[in-house]
Amino acid sequence: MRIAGKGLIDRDSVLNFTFNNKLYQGFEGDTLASALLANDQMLIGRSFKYHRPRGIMTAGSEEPNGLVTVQRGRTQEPNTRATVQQLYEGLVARPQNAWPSLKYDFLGINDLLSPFLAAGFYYKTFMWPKAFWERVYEPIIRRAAGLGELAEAYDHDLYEKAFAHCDVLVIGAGPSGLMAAITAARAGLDVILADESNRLGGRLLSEVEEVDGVTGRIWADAILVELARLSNVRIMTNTTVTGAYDQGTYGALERVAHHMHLSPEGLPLETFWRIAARKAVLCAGALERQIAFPNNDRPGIMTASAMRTYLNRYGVSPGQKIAIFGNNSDAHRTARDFVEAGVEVVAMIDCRQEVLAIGNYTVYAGAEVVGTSGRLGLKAVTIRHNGALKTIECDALGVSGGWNPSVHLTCHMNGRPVWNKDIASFVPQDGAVPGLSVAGAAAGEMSTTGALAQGYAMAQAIARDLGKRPKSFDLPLASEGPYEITPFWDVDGKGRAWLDFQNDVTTKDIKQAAQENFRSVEHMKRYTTQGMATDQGKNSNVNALAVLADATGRGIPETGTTTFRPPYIPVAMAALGAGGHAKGFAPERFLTSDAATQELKAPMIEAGLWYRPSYFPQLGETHWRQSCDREAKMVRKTVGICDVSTLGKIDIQGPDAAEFLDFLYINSVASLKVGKVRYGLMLREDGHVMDDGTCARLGEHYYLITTTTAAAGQVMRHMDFVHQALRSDLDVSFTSVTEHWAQFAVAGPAARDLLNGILTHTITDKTFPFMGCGAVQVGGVDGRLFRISFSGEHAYELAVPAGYGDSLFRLLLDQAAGMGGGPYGMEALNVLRIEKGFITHAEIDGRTTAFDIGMAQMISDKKDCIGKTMAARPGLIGPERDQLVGLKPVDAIKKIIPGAHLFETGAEPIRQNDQGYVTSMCYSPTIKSFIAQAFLRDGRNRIGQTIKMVEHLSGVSTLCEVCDPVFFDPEGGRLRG
Amino acid sequence: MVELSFLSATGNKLPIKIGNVSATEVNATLHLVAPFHGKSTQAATVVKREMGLDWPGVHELKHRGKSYVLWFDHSHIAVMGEAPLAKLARVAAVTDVSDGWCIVDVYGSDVRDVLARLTPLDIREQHFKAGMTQRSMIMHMQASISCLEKSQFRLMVFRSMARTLLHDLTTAMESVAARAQKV
Amino acid sequence: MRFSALKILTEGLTGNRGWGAHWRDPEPADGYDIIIIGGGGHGLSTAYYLAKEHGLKKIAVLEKGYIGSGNIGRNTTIVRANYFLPGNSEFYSHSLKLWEGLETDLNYNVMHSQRGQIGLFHSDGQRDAAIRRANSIRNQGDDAELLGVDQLRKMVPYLDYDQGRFPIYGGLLQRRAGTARHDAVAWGYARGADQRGVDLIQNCEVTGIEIKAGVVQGVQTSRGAIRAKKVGIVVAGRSSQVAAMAGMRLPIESHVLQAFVTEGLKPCIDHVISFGMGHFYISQSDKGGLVFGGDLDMYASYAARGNLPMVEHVAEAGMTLMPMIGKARMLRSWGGIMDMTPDGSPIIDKTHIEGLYLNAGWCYGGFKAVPASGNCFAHLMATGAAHSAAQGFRLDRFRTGRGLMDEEGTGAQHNLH
Amino acid sequence: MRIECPLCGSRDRREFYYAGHASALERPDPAASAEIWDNYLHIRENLAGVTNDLWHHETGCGAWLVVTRDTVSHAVLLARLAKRDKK
Repeated sequence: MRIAGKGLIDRDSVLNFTFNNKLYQGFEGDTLASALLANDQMLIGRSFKYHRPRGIMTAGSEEPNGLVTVQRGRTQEPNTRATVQQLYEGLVARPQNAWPSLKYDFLGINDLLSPFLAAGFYYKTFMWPKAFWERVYEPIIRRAAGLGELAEAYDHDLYEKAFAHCDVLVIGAGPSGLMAAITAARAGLDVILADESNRLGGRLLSEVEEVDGVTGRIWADAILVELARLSNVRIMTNTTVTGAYDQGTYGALERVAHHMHLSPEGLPLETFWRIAARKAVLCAGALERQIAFPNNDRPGIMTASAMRTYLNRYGVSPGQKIAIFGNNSDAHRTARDFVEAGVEVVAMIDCRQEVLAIGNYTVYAGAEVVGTSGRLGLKAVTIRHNGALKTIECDALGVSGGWNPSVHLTCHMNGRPVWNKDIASFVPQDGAVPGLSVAGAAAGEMSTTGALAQGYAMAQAIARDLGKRPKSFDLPLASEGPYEITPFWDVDGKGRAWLDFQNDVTTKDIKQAAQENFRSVEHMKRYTTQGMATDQGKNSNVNALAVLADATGRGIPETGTTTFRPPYIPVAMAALGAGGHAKGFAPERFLTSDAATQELKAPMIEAGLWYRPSYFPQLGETHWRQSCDREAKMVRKTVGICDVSTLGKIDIQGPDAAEFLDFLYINSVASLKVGKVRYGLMLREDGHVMDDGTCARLGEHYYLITTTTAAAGQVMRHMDFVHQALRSDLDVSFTSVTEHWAQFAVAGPAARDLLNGILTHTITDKTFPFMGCGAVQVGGVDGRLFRISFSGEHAYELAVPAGYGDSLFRLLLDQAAGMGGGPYGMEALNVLRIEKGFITHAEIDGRTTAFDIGMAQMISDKKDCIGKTMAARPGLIGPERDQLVGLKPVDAIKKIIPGAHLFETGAEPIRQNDQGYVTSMCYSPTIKSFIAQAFLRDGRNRIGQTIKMVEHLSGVSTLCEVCDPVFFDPEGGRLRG
Repeated sequence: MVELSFLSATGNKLPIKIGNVSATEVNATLHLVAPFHGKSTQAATVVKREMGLDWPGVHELKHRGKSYVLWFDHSHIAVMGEAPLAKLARVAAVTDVSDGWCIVDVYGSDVRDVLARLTPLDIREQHFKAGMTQRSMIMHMQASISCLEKSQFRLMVFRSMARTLLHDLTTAMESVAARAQKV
Repeated sequence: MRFSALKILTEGLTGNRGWGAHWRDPEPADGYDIIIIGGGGHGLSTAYYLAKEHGLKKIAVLEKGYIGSGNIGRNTTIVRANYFLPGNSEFYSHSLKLWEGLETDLNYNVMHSQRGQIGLFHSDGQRDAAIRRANSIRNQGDDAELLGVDQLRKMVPYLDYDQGRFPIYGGLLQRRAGTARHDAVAWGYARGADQRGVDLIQNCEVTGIEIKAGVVQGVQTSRGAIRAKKVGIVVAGRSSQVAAMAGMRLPIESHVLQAFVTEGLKPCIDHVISFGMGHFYISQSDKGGLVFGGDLDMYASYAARGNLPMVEHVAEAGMTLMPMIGKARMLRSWGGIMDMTPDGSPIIDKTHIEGLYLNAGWCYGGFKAVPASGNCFAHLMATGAAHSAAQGFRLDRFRTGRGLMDEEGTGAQHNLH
Repeated sequence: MRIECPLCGSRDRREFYYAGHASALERPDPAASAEIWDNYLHIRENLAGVTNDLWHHETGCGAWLVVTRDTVSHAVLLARLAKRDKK
């Protein structure tokens, strides 16, 4: 119910929202949780395993129970914490994990079966009969498990990522965080202040105590006004720092538009920040923990501090009759505040013997709650007091088992928190995250005055560390009593006592785990699933550890510690992966001929991030093979044009360029004459082939090499490594010019005629002999011409600066069209090269050696080169190696399938008989047969033999003749023609 | 007589303005220069004499009119616009990469907020000042990023990735513009 | 104690008070016939098979932390037998067969779920490679099917077939592949070994390996010296450190591999999906969390935690492949330390020291290997001869170049596999 | 993770390519024994602690770096250019 005169909500701004198909009203400033509580809606969800009815337990992101699905237009967001979701006009939320309804949940039956579903039960059963696991048991378990549901639709919501840099990142804007931020800011440091809430102040917003003589939130507002005025401060609200990573890198999730009914076009729902901070201060406060007493999980039971938050920040009381159960002084603030707000407080049950009330309420000292009643909402608690049981009617119970410092970020780099017996909890280990200091409740400092002082002191120290001379100023004082606690974890009694509310782990489960010798904390957690729920044990790990310690007869510090891994709160995949959806995963690279190619309706294929044309369909062609055959024949007959700009091109200059290249290539390029091109092969240092390409000598000390499309980056990096790390003595420098030059293959008997129609100066076989290169001019533009061929035809590659690529491609197509030629795509290119026995990365797949592809003799014995020594290892040469051969079907079935394996004709097609495999295949319209390249055991010695190709998937098996890999024009007459 | 026509890297898709940030394409000659061993001084002398500019140190960008010299990587500087290429080529490896890069100037008061969504560089004013040039990434692309003025940056990515640059840039510009409207 | 449905029932009715310890906590004896260093999945399964198949009695497993605290407890739980190079093929095939009988064998439900794994391919070249792989798998006698896009759309409709950066050309399906509950595998083997008399000694860190005249004598531990006739090193992630105690240096570089799980969700992903172009793989656990991972963080590390660039890369891969997971929230990330070898394949071999054996180099394929790794290592340690399914995992293959198993084709750079 | 590039200053890990232990700088003589080459290419000290490894500032300045780093804490202690300048 709403309490008049309380809260920071705007009662003039009414917001309509829907939960569980029912319309409600709340106010601007509400969370979904506070608005539901204001409407007396206590039942919010069902637990994971036993489907127990559950209500709101906390007022923060650690909420384990109040998880709902929020519907936003076409998208739905499962597992949204009602305690974090700000209310907006028109919000639609649904309960989850309940069928047919929240009130009557069929799987509530699990609760009755719970004796048979105790810790680890599934490891002990469901094994008979064997096949039933996948078919019967697992589907049932899967359907029963899980929380919310994903919409199986494309998620179109916008998310983004961004980077930020600062001197100091202050995490949390409670008293210590505000003090740290203002202190660092006044010292002139660049500050980022990030807070999970939409409003700065932290616990100050939930408490009535004063700071510096005014209510805490008014003090916070004043600090905020000063911070907002400073240009060196960046305030990030709705931002949760999610992870601490190396060298001061932090992840942070900003909820940008979750609170908006309508958001401006282009505004992301969330931004995931990568923050690089020289220093950081963790001021994340503390989280209140529960006490495990029988049936402590009914709707209406929540933490005592959450109750105060609902009252003081949202003007809501979760009930008409309030009871409080605690083991520490802090719990009394809840009783006091509710009494002052005019709400009936029926009992303050304190397990400590000596207790003083701080307000007008009934205290049961030395008492404990031993049971509760109310199926869908709390109706009464039973307490044990002075040896007698007493039932007290109430509809809300606030519980405080003490406070756990928010040590989570300090664990992200494997730091283990340490036990502090004064506060009966874990505190951060010093230096757990380099550059991160901890202040306030997060450090175990439970008084507001102390937190303010620590925030100040940490920031002063950081400022001095970073070379500033910060001025000192007077510290504000807070008006609260000391924090006194007596450790108290669980209550024995009839009925189950919950620890992990969402995963339904009870104290009995922990004890059973110990009994089964899962005594290590990690074993206990994994066996019982304690701490594995969406709150990752924030609410329950310390209690569970205490119960385990008790069950195993050890103290808490000896039993172990609790740790946390990033992220602090669960982060949407769409936020972490922002920009990755659809085409954003990797850059797209387009050829200069792309527009013209698209106009010709060529289907595009992806290669090394580039898009290249597969083939150029002509009118009447209905199958790619028709286009491919035509294009291949066209090149053999007249002339074809192909954009080959994707090949890596590296410009190499310097007096030692030749020596450098000789160290990279297995063959010699130093002997190459200016104006000539040579094929070259590079190895990795392990003796396997890295890449092949051409090397053109443009000048005495000037080379241009090409790489394959796929290996362009790898080769460039390799060259950088070899030069900088191994041979920096060589006076050579190189740079990629792949992108500067648009380069087109002009291939076919009419290639020279075509070129002579457009080049400024006519070329001849003398000026451009086979494997010649040089400068040319075309249309007033300086270009380069290489007489090289990947098709086996008389062919050239013509390069111009990329700005002219589109224009040149269109010109070449025009010229070719007049000669009966035209463009050809990757399919035809593949046919032409297989006919000629040229290799691609289908053959040099990282496992093949120069020996395997028949190029061992190219390895120069006059010089050292990368990979030479290791290529001579016994396992990399010899008859046991698979060697490159050609294959031609000679059976009734004239089909070869790439990827198929090879066997002796009579052998069974099993691994033990494997003789090799097919790498590439095409139909050759020239040879009028399917032809293929393959690696065959000792293949070069088996040319002329017959081998059986078996492809299991399609059931195709055929006999093939083993041939030389060069099928067409083995003498190379056409190249020189 | 045939003629070839020039097409810019973005295909004339710029300028655009979203919110208070604008982007325009720059077409200029661009050469990478790496002095041969022992020739650094001579190369610097050529640049000083012919261009009136000091050889750029790491992360330095200098310009006179429309001629720029800028640090480019561990072994190269870049010269943009008019430059004594022939003289430089005697003492250094000079490589024409004019058409290899898509060059876009972005400017406007929120330009740094836009860049914060694109690059891991520290783009705070006091850390990335006018006259600085750095190599880094724009989303997944290798990039050269230079600060020409407090609120004006020059971005360069490989030419073939121009479309991706425009996509990434406009997405970031839209987001920053939308934040300004956010209520 | 034998687990059965009846036992669950009777225990349930009597307050679950009768469950005994899964395993004992014995004090270490003075000496053993065989000491296994490392109480992870591989070490436990080695001990189990030594006791079960070779009838050896005096066996101890020494674990510096708790049983199953290594990579067995921090992986993405995928079980498959789809390797294509000889050496790997027969080994993983053997392992999958052991998986298929594991629950009956161990009397422990490890929730081995043969839900099928689909490896997607994105170009003609990748399809050819998939066919080569599928045929290798079939040659070995295991199952493999090639799915076209139409079939894929029916099986996994939520992939982005139309707008993704790398178009989906099809997938290689292995129906017998799937997942298992990782911790349960460790516990099942531990319980089975314990029942057969193996001493599982937790919180016992090996600090030295005693060698005399080239023959192993025993180990020094944080709980005193223990004699042994044979010692097996099974500590993937820390192999180099333990081998160094015997003066050995290994062809291994340690790297961190991260893995991730989301909050629980109702069933939406019914298979294991691998996205080769993005180094991304995903499945959904029985509890509803999406379990996924990607590539190594790529720098040598023993930190068992990673950094953001790989977290983001993995999430981006997920978003381009299956945008429906955008609203799933990553709940937890963790890291495991991988023994990366120069060819990406493991080592199960003798060492030059008599009585000292090495099981290492699992890169990030160790989980699916657990049954066969223990089975073959036990065979080697008990008989002195390599098991027929593990002949290829020799330590000297890098020096000779014979029988390299470079499935990725990336060569002798440890982190690229 | 951030690395202090000697040329570029503190940079995000995503700009760098990692290539293993810095022993790769000590390329053996081509005539050296099989064992020496095996050691060079395959065998690693693989220390849990301070080690030197090779990083390429690939999307930054392009320099290859030798980075002294702790493999347990991920502390980066020093980064220097791999290039042994003989200009």
